[in-house]
Amino acid sequence: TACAGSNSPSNSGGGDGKSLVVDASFDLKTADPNRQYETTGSIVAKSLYETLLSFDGEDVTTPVDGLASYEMNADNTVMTLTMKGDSKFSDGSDVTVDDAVFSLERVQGVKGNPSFLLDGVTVAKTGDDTLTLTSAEPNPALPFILPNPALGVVNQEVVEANGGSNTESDAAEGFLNTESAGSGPYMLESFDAAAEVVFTSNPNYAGDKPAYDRVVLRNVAGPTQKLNVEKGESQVALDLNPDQVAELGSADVKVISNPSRYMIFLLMNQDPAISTVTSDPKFMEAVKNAIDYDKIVDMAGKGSVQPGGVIPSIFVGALDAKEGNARDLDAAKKALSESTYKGEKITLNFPNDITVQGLSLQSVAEAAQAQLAEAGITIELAPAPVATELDAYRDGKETIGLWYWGPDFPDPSNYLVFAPGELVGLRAGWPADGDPAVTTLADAAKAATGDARAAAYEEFQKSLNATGPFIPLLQPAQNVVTSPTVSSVITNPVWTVDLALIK
Amino acid sequence: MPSSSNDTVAVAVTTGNAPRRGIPPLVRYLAIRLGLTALLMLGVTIVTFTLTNLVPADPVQAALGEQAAANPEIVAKFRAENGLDKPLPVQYITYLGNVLQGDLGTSTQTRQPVAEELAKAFPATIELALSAIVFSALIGIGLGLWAAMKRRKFTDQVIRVVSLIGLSWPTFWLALVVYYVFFFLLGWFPGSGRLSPAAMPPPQVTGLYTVDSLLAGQWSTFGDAVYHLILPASVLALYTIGLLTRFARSAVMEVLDMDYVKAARAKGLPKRKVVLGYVLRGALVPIITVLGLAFGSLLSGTVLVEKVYSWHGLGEYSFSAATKLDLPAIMGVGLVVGVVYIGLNFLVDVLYGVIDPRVRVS
Amino acid sequence: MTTDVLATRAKRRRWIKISPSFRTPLAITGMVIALAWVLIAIFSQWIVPFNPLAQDFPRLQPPSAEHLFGTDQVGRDVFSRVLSGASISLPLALMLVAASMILGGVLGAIAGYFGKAVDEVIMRIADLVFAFPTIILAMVIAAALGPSLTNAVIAMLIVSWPAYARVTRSLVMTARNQEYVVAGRLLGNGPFTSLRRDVLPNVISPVFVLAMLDVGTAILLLAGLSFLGLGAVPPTPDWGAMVSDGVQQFSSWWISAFPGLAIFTVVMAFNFIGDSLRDSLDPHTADAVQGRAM
Amino acid sequence: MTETKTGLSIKNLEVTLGTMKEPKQIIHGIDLELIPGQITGLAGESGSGKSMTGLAICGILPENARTGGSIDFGGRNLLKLPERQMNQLRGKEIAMVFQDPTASLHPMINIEGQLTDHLRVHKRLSRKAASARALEVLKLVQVPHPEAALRKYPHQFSGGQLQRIAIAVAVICEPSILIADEPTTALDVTVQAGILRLLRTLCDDLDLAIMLVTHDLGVMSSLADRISIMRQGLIVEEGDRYSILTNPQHDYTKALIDALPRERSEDDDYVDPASVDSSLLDAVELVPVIRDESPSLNDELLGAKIMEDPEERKEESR
Amino acid sequence: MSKALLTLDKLSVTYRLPGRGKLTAVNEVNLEVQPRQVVGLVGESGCGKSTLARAVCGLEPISSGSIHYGDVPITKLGMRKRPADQMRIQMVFQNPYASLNPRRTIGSQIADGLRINPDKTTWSVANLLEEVELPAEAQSRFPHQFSGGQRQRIAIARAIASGPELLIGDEPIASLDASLQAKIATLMRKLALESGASLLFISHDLAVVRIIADDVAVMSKGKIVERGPVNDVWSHPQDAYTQRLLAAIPKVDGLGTLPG
Ligand SMILES: Nc1ncnc2c1ncn2[C@@H]1O[C@H](COP(=O)(O)OP(=O)(O)OP(=O)(O)O)[C@@H](O)[C@H]1O
Ligand SMILES: Nc1ncnc2c1ncn2[C@@H]1O[C@H](COP(=O)(O)OP(=O)(O)OP(=O)(O)O)[C@@H](O)[C@H]1O
Ligand SMILES: [Mg+2]
Ligand SMILES: [Mg+2]
Ligand code: NI
Repeated sequence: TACAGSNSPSNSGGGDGKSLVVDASFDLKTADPNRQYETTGSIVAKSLYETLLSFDGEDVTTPVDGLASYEMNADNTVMTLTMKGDSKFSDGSDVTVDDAVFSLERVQGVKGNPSFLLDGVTVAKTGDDTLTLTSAEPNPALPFILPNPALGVVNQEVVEANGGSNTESDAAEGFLNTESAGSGPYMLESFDAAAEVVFTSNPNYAGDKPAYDRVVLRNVAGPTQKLNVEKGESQVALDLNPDQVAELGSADVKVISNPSRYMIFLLMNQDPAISTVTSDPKFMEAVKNAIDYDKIVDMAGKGSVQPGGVIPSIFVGALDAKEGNARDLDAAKKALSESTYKGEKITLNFPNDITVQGLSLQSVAEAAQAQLAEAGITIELAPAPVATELDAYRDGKETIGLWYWGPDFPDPSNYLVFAPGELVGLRAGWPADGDPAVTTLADAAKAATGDARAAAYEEFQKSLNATGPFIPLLQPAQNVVTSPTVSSVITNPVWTVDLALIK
Repeated sequence: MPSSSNDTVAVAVTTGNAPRRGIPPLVRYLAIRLGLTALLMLGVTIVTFTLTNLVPADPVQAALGEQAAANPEIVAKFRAENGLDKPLPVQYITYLGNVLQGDLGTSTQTRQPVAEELAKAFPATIELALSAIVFSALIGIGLGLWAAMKRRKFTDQVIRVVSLIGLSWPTFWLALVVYYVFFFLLGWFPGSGRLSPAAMPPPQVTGLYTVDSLLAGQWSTFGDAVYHLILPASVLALYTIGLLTRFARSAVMEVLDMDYVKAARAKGLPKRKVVLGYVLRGALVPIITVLGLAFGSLLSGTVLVEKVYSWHGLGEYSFSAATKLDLPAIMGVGLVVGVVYIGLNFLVDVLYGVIDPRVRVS
Repeated sequence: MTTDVLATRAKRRRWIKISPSFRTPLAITGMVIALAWVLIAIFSQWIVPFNPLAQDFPRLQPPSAEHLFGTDQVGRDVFSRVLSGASISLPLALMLVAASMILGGVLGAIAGYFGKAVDEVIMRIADLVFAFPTIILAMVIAAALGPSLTNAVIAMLIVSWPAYARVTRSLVMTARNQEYVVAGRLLGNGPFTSLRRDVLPNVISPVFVLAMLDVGTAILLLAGLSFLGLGAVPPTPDWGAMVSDGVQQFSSWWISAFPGLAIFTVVMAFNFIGDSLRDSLDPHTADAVQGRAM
Repeated sequence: MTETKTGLSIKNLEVTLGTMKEPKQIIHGIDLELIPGQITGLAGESGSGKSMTGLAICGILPENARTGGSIDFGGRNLLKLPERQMNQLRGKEIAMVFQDPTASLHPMINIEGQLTDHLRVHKRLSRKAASARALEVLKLVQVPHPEAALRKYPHQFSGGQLQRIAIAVAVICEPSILIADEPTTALDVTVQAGILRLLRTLCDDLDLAIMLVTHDLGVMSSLADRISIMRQGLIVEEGDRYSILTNPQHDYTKALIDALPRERSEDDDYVDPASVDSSLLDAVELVPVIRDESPSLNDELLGAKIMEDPEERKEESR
Repeated sequence: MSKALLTLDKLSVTYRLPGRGKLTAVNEVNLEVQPRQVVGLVGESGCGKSTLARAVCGLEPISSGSIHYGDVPITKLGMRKRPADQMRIQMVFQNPYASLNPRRTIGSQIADGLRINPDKTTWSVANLLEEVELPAEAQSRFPHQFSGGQRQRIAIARAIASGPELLIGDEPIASLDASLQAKIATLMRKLALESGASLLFISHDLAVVRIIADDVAVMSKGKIVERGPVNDVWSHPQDAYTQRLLAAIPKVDGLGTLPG
């Protein structure tokens, strides 16, 4: 094969042979694509591995071809993928349909965090360059799932040679943490989950050669990231909060602000055993009317928005902010006086050691506390490390909780978990029979296809807003700050940023 | 009667002494120490284990994603993999057995061997803490000596105030201020991390970049590593400098009052010789004790500095382990810090022996 | 003024030996600053210009005539928060130090006086805690009991008593062989009478000085824990937590600078006092104080 | 004898300690003559300034000390000598032996080191030559097994041996003047006897001018050729050994000799309590002193008498 | 002959040294003290005098042999309260600066002694102070306000206050100024005998022992090498060690005779 010489020096962009330093706050665990399911892990996996389908730039509404092109059958149960066959792994071997099948089965087999993406899906090789994904239930979201970097295709031969398999006995993670075995734009030069990941460009990459030959992705705390990028010590900072971005004003840097994929919400427990107050509809109404959404959005800074419902603005079926909750202090006070609330202290639990796009949940909690106080609701803040608090949250033990939801794939069906009796619904003590009206709308949304989907999801959210125990508060901005030498950074809700597209 | 024989009487009093036989005392001493150390480490692991298990939270939740944690199959597999499905005593015994074989377990977060992760994090912290302690020792002991020589004079007062002020800064804040001023505003020092992004870490021998780069003969890497060390090490050192200055001063002052210092001066020795050979030597034992203690506290103090300087060491590792309930990692850190602490005490004891012959004998 | 009171008191009862050499400019500076903070802590409720919890103002305002120290990221008056912070950090630090002094002192005195097995048990436990990484312990405890200032204090108490135990033990071990203690035993003092009457009064002053020197360290450690999110619960105006908030917005330097300076001045004041006290002790006891862990 | 040794003469020596604002005069003008081959005894109560006189001769008074008068040695006034020149005399021409040998030898430096470091500085000897000389001197002061002793540390010797070593350190540079500040007070009588003999021998053989400070009149009587009695910074009586001890003139000297235990007559079993001379005790006026450091043993006892000015007394007691 | 007040029978006291070694500080010592007798115990530093005294007070464990106080065997005090029948043995220590509690008035410390005196009417603090030639007002003062000699007298007063039958002085004069030593020693003898007690007086100042003791015991390397009336021992020392000891005392004759 003639690919050895494929890295022609005549590439576009001004970054020939240069290296790029990207600062991020790590939540990195592994460089094994099929096991990672963290923000930083996706950035790494996206750079090292290619997926069967992908998204183009920041548009996540239409899946595009990746290593393969796809066709879906009418009832959304069988997906047929045809490999394009022009990609090569970094060791020069071809990416085959076997590699693809092996990788998808590996995601399922290792039973890791991303395994659920392919729950109920059977992968089968059907020809020299075709494979099918079969689901028992209709699975219209599958094309939106496949671009997830966790479904990156690994080199079966290499992985198996290093202890890998598509079962629980897989032992290739250690190897994949030292060397990459993918066909992505970069190869792994070094990997330290706590400190930094260094990438070098993959000479056998089939696509456009990335602008930077070497990328250093460093783990740096927020405030330091800001100083570094201002000083030119790094070229890209991924985790600046809106205030830090605002302070950059005069500095010679560029800011790219977009609404992020995260939705921060309050939950009020519907289980009377947990709290008779929060399960009181009047009290819920009071809280919904007492929150000053504009002020919270303002506090979260430029680029952040109020989501109309649980589905973030960037996805199909998102509600307009105007149709969401709004502040009405009088209504709040009135509802409160009709409720069983007697002025007792209500605890608000939240994790205090994590930030969402650089924004600490603590400031949101403090703001909510102050606003509810204006309506006469006394809130006691109860922060805890996320490890401790997750337990209470996932067990549905919190009275009022402040959390965020990041989508697993860019499709509104991801948000059906907020329905009664579903994953997040249960966390608010909302049983399956908690609100039949909402349940009906959720089922309708799930079943809807084509253009009807958007409307169905909007209806679902409206009823959720009216009677549900969730109060969507904020969709914080995703800020990427770059030094002037960088001309373009493309963000994406699934993999945050594609290092190979930075120019 | 020859007069000289009179003097020997006092020594001869120990005739009632039983003859010493068997194991030489030094070996015995070492053996006992080692045994105690092992017991202490056992205690450390038990306490860590119990404490961590007292935390009302489930490592499953901390390690698994939203969807994965909702899948009983995955949760079961996770529990089985990490031995969490066994009763606590069994878990502990298994852990202990593994530790004895040099296996510190696998991180529940990264699924990497804790020993390997520690091998990365530990040298970073050691490098930082060692440079800080060397720095503090040189400056602190120097200032303390100087202050003691000028006792109650103006210089002494100035040194006193300065060292007390050095003791009073909240490290975490100072770390950021120093970073802001010396990196951001003035640009005198490089930014975060242990090396410039362009530099390659030297081949790992000790894990200390300064030492490794020297071993590999990479002078520019060595320079880079030192350059990156200066700011965080100075911030860390500030507190210890203050502490050591105050301490060295009083230790030296006490020695200055000793007859042997008077005797040395009466011998007409040059001042430098009196100060370094007699005074400092005499004050060294207590100073070394404090130096050992200071190093111990430096190790745990690094967490606050590491955060700001993106120095991915033990402090950061232990912080994330504790907040994410990564039990094997927490235990690993406990063991390592315990070993360092005990090793340090041991080292200090050995140094006593080197410095003070009276210790050597018993 | 206060030094005089202390000095005359000392002449009368001589529990705490304070020589005139204590009355140095350094000690007086320390006393004045500490006293000022204590007063602020006591009266903070009445002297703050604004409610330290109210988010009434535009966010991130730099210092101005109205907001001397500016406003923070949710629009609270930093000046008011710094002032009321005194009433949180100071009493807690003092309580912590007092509690560790009492706990460590009592255990150390018992270990030192009775020796043998009692000593072994107590001191091995102390060793264990010493060998244990402080921050980890604090973090695990905070994780277990939930972050709150009280829990942070408990965590620190657990790690800080051994220092006092060691010092007290070594002092008591020397003191118990003092001839006057033996004389007391010969005159029929039981061990506890002897400990109370002859031993403790003579070792208390160095331990007290150690405690004075420790107040600063305690404030710093508490602030450190709050900084890590393991201490004060928002919106408590704790200095450490405020610095922690502020470092996120470092260009809005006033949010962290003023609480940072507050910590600095208090710690410095107590260091000045403690060091002057130590200086006025005789060299041998000062020795024991110095030889402790930090 | 290869060279003639020089003596030393102190004229009107005054020593003041303390700050300029609160000066405290320790020595109020004393005269003393140290003659080669003679032992000059300096006796007196605790705190009378005996040690200070010795330190003044060596030029190692506390930093805040101010001096008056002169100490003439070989035509030079030691009090006015620049520090550098004084340092060349110290140890080489004027040597000192301290009271407690365990305290005056550095516990962490071996005997050879402490014997030779100043020898090498003063005489510019090689390590080897210095070592040989050290061995010679150790033999001279009769330390058993001198070769082995060189490599030992102070704690490996008994008090008497250590004092011999300390004397060796003092005489190794062949000084003219030796100041011995209570060299036997810390030792047992049997050991003391040996040291006294050694000092006598050294004085005779090396033609040393020795100043022997002691408050033990027995030691004085055995060793000193001339005796000066000191009290409150003054020499109150001076003379040859025999006349001072048998025919004291000054009240204080009388009191000292009076205080010596007298023998009981053979026939009475009990000392009649009435016969105990308690006049000295009676004389003690109980003056409370407030200090934090241990007061020197006896200065209060007689101090009460000597301080005429009550105001001054108050100052003193603060 | 009346029964001895104190009887040591083949008493041995052993110290364990760091490491494996042992040190027999008192080696099979026999010694008797009769009522109202003053016994001097002399010997060079480290020969075991203090150890013997401490063992008699129950402060050191006996490794073999026995100590009887009258008929009562003395055992180690340990961590208990001292039995009342042993409290008739009291001690005056060597260092006057360490033997009084610096934080308590001397009056209250003397009162401690009075409290255990079975015959409470014999003494009061005031007349005890008078007895040791200190003014009664002194009782409200603290130890640091006294000189060494005065403190030693206070310590004696405290010991006498408890009504001892055996008073032990462990080098009570060693750290006092030369001019005071004989006086304090004589005072101690006087007070002990006046109050009906025996005195075991430990000293290495042989001259002082000679003037106050009835009997003298010479100790060397943990053993008592000679025991007898003071004048006999003085004029006809039998043991070689005693001879050497006596010969080493310098004489104040002004003749320049070197001792030894
Ligand atoms: N560093 C000092 N500062 C102030 N006063 C001092 C200092 N050293 C000694 N003195 C005082 O100087 C006086 C003379 O002391 P010196 O040591 O010469 O007495 P001495 O005759 O040697 O007594 P002793 O027999 O106890 O050794 C004493 O009153 C003592 O308190
Ligand atoms: N606690 C102890 N542990 C070990 N050895 C000891 C202890 N106390 C005393 N000794 C040793 O026992 C021996 C006798 O000591 P002791 O104190 O009885 O002597 P002494 O005759 O009182 O001497 P001095 O005249 O110096 O007071 C000495 O060699 C001493 O070193
Ligand atoms: Mg003296
Ligand atoms: Mg003794
Ligand atoms: Ni000391």
